[in-house]
Amino acid sequence: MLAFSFNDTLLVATVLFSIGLAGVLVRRNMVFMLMSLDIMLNAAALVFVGAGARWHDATGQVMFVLILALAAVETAVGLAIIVCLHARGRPTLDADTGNLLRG
Amino acid sequence: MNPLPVLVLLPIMGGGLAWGAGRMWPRASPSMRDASWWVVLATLVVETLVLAMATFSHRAHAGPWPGHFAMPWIPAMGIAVRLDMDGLSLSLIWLSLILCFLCVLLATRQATAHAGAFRFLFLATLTGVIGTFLATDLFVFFFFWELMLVPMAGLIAAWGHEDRQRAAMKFFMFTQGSGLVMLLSILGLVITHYRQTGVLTFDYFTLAHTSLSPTGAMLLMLGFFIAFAVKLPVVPVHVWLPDAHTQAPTAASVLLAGILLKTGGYGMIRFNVMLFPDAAARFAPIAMGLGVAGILYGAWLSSAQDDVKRLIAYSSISHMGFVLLGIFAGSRMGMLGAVMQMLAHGLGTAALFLIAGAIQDRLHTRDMHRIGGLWAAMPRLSSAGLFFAMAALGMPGLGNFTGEFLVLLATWRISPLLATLAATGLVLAAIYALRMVNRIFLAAPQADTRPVTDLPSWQMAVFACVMAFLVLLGLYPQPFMIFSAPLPLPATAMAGPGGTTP
Amino acid sequence: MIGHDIFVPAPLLVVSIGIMVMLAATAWRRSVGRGFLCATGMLLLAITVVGHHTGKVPDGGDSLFVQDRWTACTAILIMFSTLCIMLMSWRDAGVTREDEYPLLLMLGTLGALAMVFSANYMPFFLGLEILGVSIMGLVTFGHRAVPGHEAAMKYLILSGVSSAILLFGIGLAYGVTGSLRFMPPIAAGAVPAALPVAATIMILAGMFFKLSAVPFHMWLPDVMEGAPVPVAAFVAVVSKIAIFSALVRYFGTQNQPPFLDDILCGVIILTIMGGNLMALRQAGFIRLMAYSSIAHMGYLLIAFVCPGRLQSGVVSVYLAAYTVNTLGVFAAMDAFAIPGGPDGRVVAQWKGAFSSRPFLASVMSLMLLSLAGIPPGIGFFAKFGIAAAGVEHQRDLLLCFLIIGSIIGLYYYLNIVRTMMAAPALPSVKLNRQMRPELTVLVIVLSMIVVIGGLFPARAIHPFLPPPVAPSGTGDGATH
Amino acid sequence: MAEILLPLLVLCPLAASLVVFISAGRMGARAIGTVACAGVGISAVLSIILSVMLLSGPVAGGLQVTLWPWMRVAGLSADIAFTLDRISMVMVLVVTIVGLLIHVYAAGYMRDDPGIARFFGCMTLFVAAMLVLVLASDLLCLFIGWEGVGLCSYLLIGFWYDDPANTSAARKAFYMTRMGDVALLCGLLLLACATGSLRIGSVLASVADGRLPASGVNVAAAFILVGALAKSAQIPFQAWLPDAMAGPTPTSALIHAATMVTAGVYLIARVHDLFAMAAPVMALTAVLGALTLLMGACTALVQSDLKRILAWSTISQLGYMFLALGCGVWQAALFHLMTHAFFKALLFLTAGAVIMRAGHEQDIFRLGGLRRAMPGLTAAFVAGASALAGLPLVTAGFYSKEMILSGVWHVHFGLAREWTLSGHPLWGIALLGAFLTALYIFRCVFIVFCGKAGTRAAGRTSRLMGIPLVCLSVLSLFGGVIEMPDTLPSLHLFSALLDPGTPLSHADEPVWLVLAGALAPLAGLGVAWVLWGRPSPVMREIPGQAGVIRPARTGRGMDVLYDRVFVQPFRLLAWLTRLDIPGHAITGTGRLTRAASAGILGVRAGLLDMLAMRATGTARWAGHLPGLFQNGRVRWYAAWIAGGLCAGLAMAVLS
Repeated sequence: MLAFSFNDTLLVATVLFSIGLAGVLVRRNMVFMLMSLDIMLNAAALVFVGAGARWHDATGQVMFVLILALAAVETAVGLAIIVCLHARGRPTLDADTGNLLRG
Repeated sequence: MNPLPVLVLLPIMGGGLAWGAGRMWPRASPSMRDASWWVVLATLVVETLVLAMATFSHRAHAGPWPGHFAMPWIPAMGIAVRLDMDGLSLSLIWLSLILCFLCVLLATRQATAHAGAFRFLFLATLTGVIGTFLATDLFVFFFFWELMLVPMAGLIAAWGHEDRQRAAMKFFMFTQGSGLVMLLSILGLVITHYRQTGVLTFDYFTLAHTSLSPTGAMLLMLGFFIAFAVKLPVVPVHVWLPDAHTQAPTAASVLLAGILLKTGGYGMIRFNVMLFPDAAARFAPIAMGLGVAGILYGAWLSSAQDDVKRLIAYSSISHMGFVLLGIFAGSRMGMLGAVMQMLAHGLGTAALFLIAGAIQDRLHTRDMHRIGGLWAAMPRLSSAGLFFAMAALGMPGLGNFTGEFLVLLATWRISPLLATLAATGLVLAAIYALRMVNRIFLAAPQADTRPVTDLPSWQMAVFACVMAFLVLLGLYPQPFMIFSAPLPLPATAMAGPGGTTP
Repeated sequence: MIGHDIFVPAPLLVVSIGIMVMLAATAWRRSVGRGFLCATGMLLLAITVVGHHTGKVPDGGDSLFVQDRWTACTAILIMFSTLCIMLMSWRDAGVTREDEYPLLLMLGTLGALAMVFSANYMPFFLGLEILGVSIMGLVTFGHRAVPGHEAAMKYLILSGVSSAILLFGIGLAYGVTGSLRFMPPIAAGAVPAALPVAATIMILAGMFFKLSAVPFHMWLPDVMEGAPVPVAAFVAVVSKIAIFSALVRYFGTQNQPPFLDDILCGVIILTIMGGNLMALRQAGFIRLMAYSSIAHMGYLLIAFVCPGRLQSGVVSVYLAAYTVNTLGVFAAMDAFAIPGGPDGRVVAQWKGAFSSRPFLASVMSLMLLSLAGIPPGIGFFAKFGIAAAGVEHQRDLLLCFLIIGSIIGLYYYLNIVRTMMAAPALPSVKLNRQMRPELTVLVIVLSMIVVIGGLFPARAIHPFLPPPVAPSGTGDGATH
Repeated sequence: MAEILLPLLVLCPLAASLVVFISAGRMGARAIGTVACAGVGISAVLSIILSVMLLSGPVAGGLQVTLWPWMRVAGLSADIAFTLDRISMVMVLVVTIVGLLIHVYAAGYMRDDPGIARFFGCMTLFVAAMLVLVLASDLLCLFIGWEGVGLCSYLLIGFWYDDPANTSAARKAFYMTRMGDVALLCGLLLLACATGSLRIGSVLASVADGRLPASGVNVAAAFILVGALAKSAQIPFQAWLPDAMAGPTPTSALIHAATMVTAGVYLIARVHDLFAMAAPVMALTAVLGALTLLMGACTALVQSDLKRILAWSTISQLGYMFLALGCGVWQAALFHLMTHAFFKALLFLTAGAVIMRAGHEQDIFRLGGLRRAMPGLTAAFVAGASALAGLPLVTAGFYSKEMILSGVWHVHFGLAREWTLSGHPLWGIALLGAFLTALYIFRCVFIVFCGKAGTRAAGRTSRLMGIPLVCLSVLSLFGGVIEMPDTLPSLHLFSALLDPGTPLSHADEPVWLVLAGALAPLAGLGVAWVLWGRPSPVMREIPGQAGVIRPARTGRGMDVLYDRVFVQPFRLLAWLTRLDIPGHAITGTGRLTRAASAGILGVRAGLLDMLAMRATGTARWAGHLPGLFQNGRVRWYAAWIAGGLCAGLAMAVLS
C-alpha cells in the first residue's frame, strides 16, 4: 500500500531540518541564510505531507501549499530588506558586520 | 459620618489643595507664610478636630474596637476597606498629628523650592501613616504600608541634603523589599484560612483564629517580623536609617523618626504578637537578643559620630531596641513599656531633629567640630537641646525612663542577664547624649561663627509645650498607659488563642 | 472539515474588510491622513462588535475560531493598544508621507486577532506569520534607516527559524493526533511516546520565541531599539498579548502536562532573572524597556503555571496593567522627543526632567512606579495577584524569584526617576514648547487608567474576568 | 497640715530654680541671689517646723504623703510619695540648713560671674532633687532624685564650659555615677520583681518575711552597694571626685562635700534592714570603707592643691561612714555624716574665700603665711580643721568619730560558719586614719597660714560670705555635744532621736578605747607641727611639684633621725599614691574601649569597602555580560534559539 511509513518521512524531514538549521548557523552570507531558512520550512512541510498520507487526510496537502506560500513571502521580504540594506550603505552581505544594535 | 475614613483621606486632599495653592500663589516674600502653608495648617486643625471627635464619641457599631468602618473594595478577592481603631492606634495617630504640627510650625524655612509639592508629599505621608495605623484588612494595611514610602522617598530625594539620592534609594529599596516578604506572609495566611474554612477574606479578626501548624505559624510570623524589623529598625537591617535621617530635610526626618519608625513597632504588636501569640512566644528569645544587640550597637555607634543628625539617628536605633525588647517580653507591662517608649521617643527625637535642623539652617553644617559651643550665642536653643538630650539618655522623671523601666522590669522577669545588658545600654546612652551636649551646646564657641539669631520666643513656647508633655509623660503616665494600651483581640470572635495578657 | 456557513468572529471580518478598503484606496490616491482615519474608524467599529460573530457556532468543536469572554478581553486590549499606537505615530508618520504605515499596523492587528480567536493550528499559524511580516515592515519606518533595516533583517531570520520550529512541531502534532485542533497532542495508538512530547516542546519553543522568554529573547532588544518608538510599543504590547492569549488557550485551564513542569519553571526563572539583570546595565531607555518587558513576561508566566480560582482574574489584570503601563511609558517618551533635539531614547537625556518638563516627568514616574508594583498604580494590584496565585500553589521557588526580580526591578525603575529628579544638565529654563495635543490627551487618559485601576481594581477585574474556557468547552474554567 | 507642707518643702527650691532659669538674662545678680536663698530658706524653715511636728507627734511612723500614683501596672505599683521619719528628718535638716548657708555664701562669691542665673538655677534644682531623694518613700521616686542630683552635679562641675578640662571632668563624673545608677537600677528591678512594689516599707517587710531568697538578698544588697559606692566616690569609683573640684567652690561645698556624696550613705542607712540580712555585703562595705579611708588620707597627704586635699579628705571621711555602715552602726554613720557636712562645708567655703582673696591661687606652697592677712578666715579654717581631725572634747568631729570607733570595735561578722571577722583590725585602721587625717589637715594649715609670706592677699571677705562661715564654725565645734560616748557623761540624744528602739550604750567599753581615740589626733597634730609647723621645718617640699622633698640639709643627728623616721616613709607614700592603681585602671579601660571601638569601626569600614569593591567587580563583569549574550550577531541569536530548543527536548524526552 504505501511505500513509505510515517516514521521514514519523519526521519528524512528531521535530517532536512537539521541541515537547514546548520545552514543558518554556519553560513555568513545573508542570501544563503535565507536559502537554508527555506530548506527548514520545506522540511516542516514534508512532515505535514507525511502526516497527511498517514491519516489519509487532505489537510496535510493544504498545509503544504500554505507553507510554500509562507516560504515565498519570507524570501521575498528577506531579499527586499537585503536590497534596502545594500542601498543604505551596508554593501557586504555578511550578516555579522556593521552591527549597530547590540549591548 | 464615620470619622475613620475622613481621618485617612483628609490629609491627602489637604495636600492636593496645598499643591494647588502653592502653584497658584507662589511665595510672595520669603518671610511671609505662603498660601499653601495656611492650607496645610487648616488641614491639620480640621484633622485634629475629627480625631478628637473619634476619640470621645462612643457610637455603638458592629466592630469589636471603639472605632470601626467597613466598605467592600474588591469583593472578588474578599478585600474590604476595614478600618478599626483601638487605644494603641489612637495614641499613635495623636502622636503623628502633634509631630506634624511641630513640623509645620518649626521646620518651614528651607522648603522654598516647590513649597506646594513639598507640602503635598508631607501630607501624603501622613495619610499613608494614618492608614497603616487604622487598617485592619491585611491588604489595605499592605497598601498603605507601601503607599507611605513613596512620598517620604520623594521628600528625601528632592529636598534632602548633599547625598540625598543614594539615601532615598537605599531607604526605598530596604523597606519595599521587606514589604514584599510581608506580602507573601499575608497571602500565606489568607490562603491557609481559605483552605480551612473555604472563606477568602483578608479581615484581621477572622484571620486571627486560623489554626496553623507550629512551623507554619513561625514562618508566617517571620515574614511579618522581617518587614517590621527593617522598619523598626532592628540591628542587622538598620543600615538605611542613618543615611535616610541625615540626608532628609528637617520636616522629613522628624516624620521619619517620629512616626515611620513607630509603624514598625505598631506592626509588631498588631501582626506579630497578637496574630501569632504562640509563635511570637517561641521567637521571643531571639527577638529580645536582637533588641539588646540593637540597644548596645546603636548607643555605641552613636557615641562615635561627628554628624549631629547621624548621632540622633543611631540613638533612635538604640531606643527602638527597647521597644523590641518590650514587645516580645510577653507580659502586659512589657507591652505598655514599649508603647510608652514609642510615644516618648517620638516626641524627644523629633524635637532633637528640629533643633539639629535649626542649627543646620543657621550654621549650614552638621559637623560637630565646626559647630562649636552655642550656649553663649543661642541660650534658648541650647537649653532646649540640653533638655531633650537628657530625655534621650533616659533621665528619670521624663517619658523615656518610664518606658525603659517598664521594659527592663518585664525583661528582668524573663532573664536578668538580658535586662542587665540592656541597662548597661543606659550608660552608653549617657555617653553619646553628653558627648553631643558638650560638643555643640556647653563648649567654647567657634572662633569664626557669624552672629546667629536665637530661637524666636514663640518657637521656644512650642518647644516648652513638648517639654511639658515629656515631663507629664514621665511623672504622670498612668492615664496615657490606660488610654493607649492595645486592646486584646475580641474574645467573641476569637476561638483561637487569646490576646497577650497573661 | 470546513462547514458551509463559515463561523467567523465579527472583529476579524471587520478588520479584514477594512484592510481591503484601504488597499483599494491606496490604489486610487495615496494619502496618509485618510489611511489613519480609515484605520481608526475600522478599529472603533471592530471594538463595538467584538462580542458578535457570523454564521452558526459549530457544535462539533472542530471550527477554526472560538468566541468567549477571554477572547473578548484580549481582543479589546489589542485593539485599544493599536488605537493608542496610531495616536502616537500620527504626527511623524504624516511627515514621511508613507501611507503603508497605517496599513501595516492594521495587518499586524489582524494577525494578532487571528491568533486570539483561533482554535485551530492553521489560523493561529497564519495570524502569527501575518503579525511577523507586518512587524518586519513596520520596523524599517522612521528616520533611522540603517538600524531599522538591520533590525528587520535580524527579526526576519530569527522569526523564520522559530516559525520553522513551530511548523515542525505542528506537523508532528498533526502526525500524532491526525487533527489540527489547537490543543496539546495526546498520543493516540501505536505512536512512540516521545513524539507528542517533542511536538509540544517545539510548539512551545516557537511560542516562547514570540513571547521573548529568555533563551529565545535575543531579538527583542535589538528590534525595539531599531524601530521607531510607536512600533517598539506595538512589538512590546500587541504581539505579546496575542501570543500569551494563544498560549492560555492552548493549554486551557487544567494543569500543564507533567513533563513540562520543570522546563516551564526553568524558563520562568531564567526569564525573570535574565530580564532584570540585563536591564540593570542599560543606558538606552528603549533597550531597558525591552528587558523590563521580558521580566514582566516572566512574572506573567508565573500566573500561567498556577491555574486555579485566582488565575483567570489575575492574568487578565496583569495583562491590562502591563499594556497600559508600557503604552504610557512609550507615549511619554514619544511626547518628550523634540524634533531636532533630544529624542528621549537615552536615559541621560531625561536628567533634570522634573524641573524642565514637570508634567511629563511626573507621568513617566507614575508609569514606572506602577511597573515596579508600587501602590498608587494598577501594577501594585497586578503583582499582588501574581503573588496570590503563586502562594495558592505553594510555588515557593518561583515566589522567591518574583521577589528578587521585583527588588532588582525596583532599582532600575527608580534609577530613572532618580535621574529625572537630579539637577538638569542644561540650565533649567522651562522648555515651554507646546506638546502635541493628541499625545497630551493620550498620556492623560493612560495615567487616569493607571491610577483608577490602582485605586479601584475591582472595576478592572470584573468585566475582564472571562474564564479562559478550553476550546472544547470541556475545561471547568474559573468557578464564577 | 503636714500633707501640704511636705510637698511644699520640695516645691520651693524647684519653683526658685524655674524662676531663675526662665528669667535668664533679665534679673540682676543680686535679685537672682535673693530668689535662690529665699527658695532654700523657706524650705529650711519648713523643715524645722516639720521636724518639731514630727518629734512632738507620735513616735513611730512619721509623716506619710502620697502625691499621685506613678506607675500602676500588673506586676508593679510605684507612686510619687514622700515620708518624713527620723532618718529623713536629719538629712532634710542637714540639706536645707547647710544648703541655705552655702547659698548665702554663693550669692556673694558668684556675684560678678556672667552665668550666675544658670549657676543658681542648677544649685536650687540640686537642692530640690536632693530633697526628693531624701524624702522619697518609694525607691523608684528616690531614683528620680538620685539621677537628678547626678545631672545637677554634671551641670555645675562643667559650669565654666569654656575650658574643655572642666567639661571632660563633668562628663567623667556623670559617667561614673551613671554606672552606679545602672547598678542601683538593677537592684531595684530585682526587688520589684520579687516584691511587686518598690515602697521601702513593703520591700523591707517582704524581705524580712523571706519572700526573697538569701542569694537574692545578697545580690540586691550588692547592687545597691555598688550604686552607693559610685555616688560617694568610694574605692573603685573615686577618680571622679578630685576632678570634680573644677566646679565653683560653693558647688564643691554643697554637692561634693555635704549632700550628694552622702546620698549613698543615706540610702544604705535607709535600707539597713536589707543589708543586715546580707552579712557578706556588710563585711565588703566595711572593708571597702576602711581601704578608702586609708587610701584617701594617704593621697591627701601628698596633694599640693588646696581643694584637692579637701576632696581626698571627703573621700576618706566617707570611708569612715561606709565603715560604720558595714559594721551595722548606721546611727554613727549618720551622726558623722551630719558633723562632716558642717566642718567640710566650712573648710570648702573658707578655702574658696582664701583662693578668691589670693588671686585664684590654689597651690598651697604658693599661698603661705596668710595668718596675718586674713585672721578671720584663718580662725574659721583652723576650727574646721580641728573638727575634721577630731580634736578631743572641743570639736563635733571627735564625738562622731568616737562613736564610729566604738561601734567598729564591738562588731563581729559571721561570714562563713566558722570564720568570723572581728572588728579589731578595722578599728586599728580607723585609728591610723584618724592620725593621718590630723596630719594632712594640719600640714595644710601650717603651710597655708603659718610660715613665710607667699602671695599677697587682696581685698576683704564680704560680710555676706562671713555669716555662713561663723555659723558653720559654731556648728562644727559645738554640734557634737548631743551624742557623748559612755565614759563621758553618757548622753545619747542623737541615737535616741534616730532609733529609739535600740540603745547604743556599751557599758563594758574599756576606758583606754576613748583615750586612744582622743590621743591619735593630738599625735597627728604634734607630728604635723614638727614636720611643717615649727620655724625650721623638716619637710621643705618644692613648690609646684607635689610630694618632691628636698634632701635633708646637713647630716646633724636630729635631722638624720627625722629624715629616716619621717621623710623616707613620706617619700615612699608619695610614690605609692602616685601609682593610683584604681585611677589607672579606669583610664586604662577608657583607652581600651576607645581602641576597641576604633578597631571595630575600622573593620566595619574595611568590610564596606571590600563589599563596594566586589560590587563594582560584579558590575564590571556584568558589564560585558551583554557582549557574551547580546553581541548583535544574528547567527549567535539563532544559535541560542537552537540551543534552547535542544535543551528543552533533552529535558522533556530524557526526564
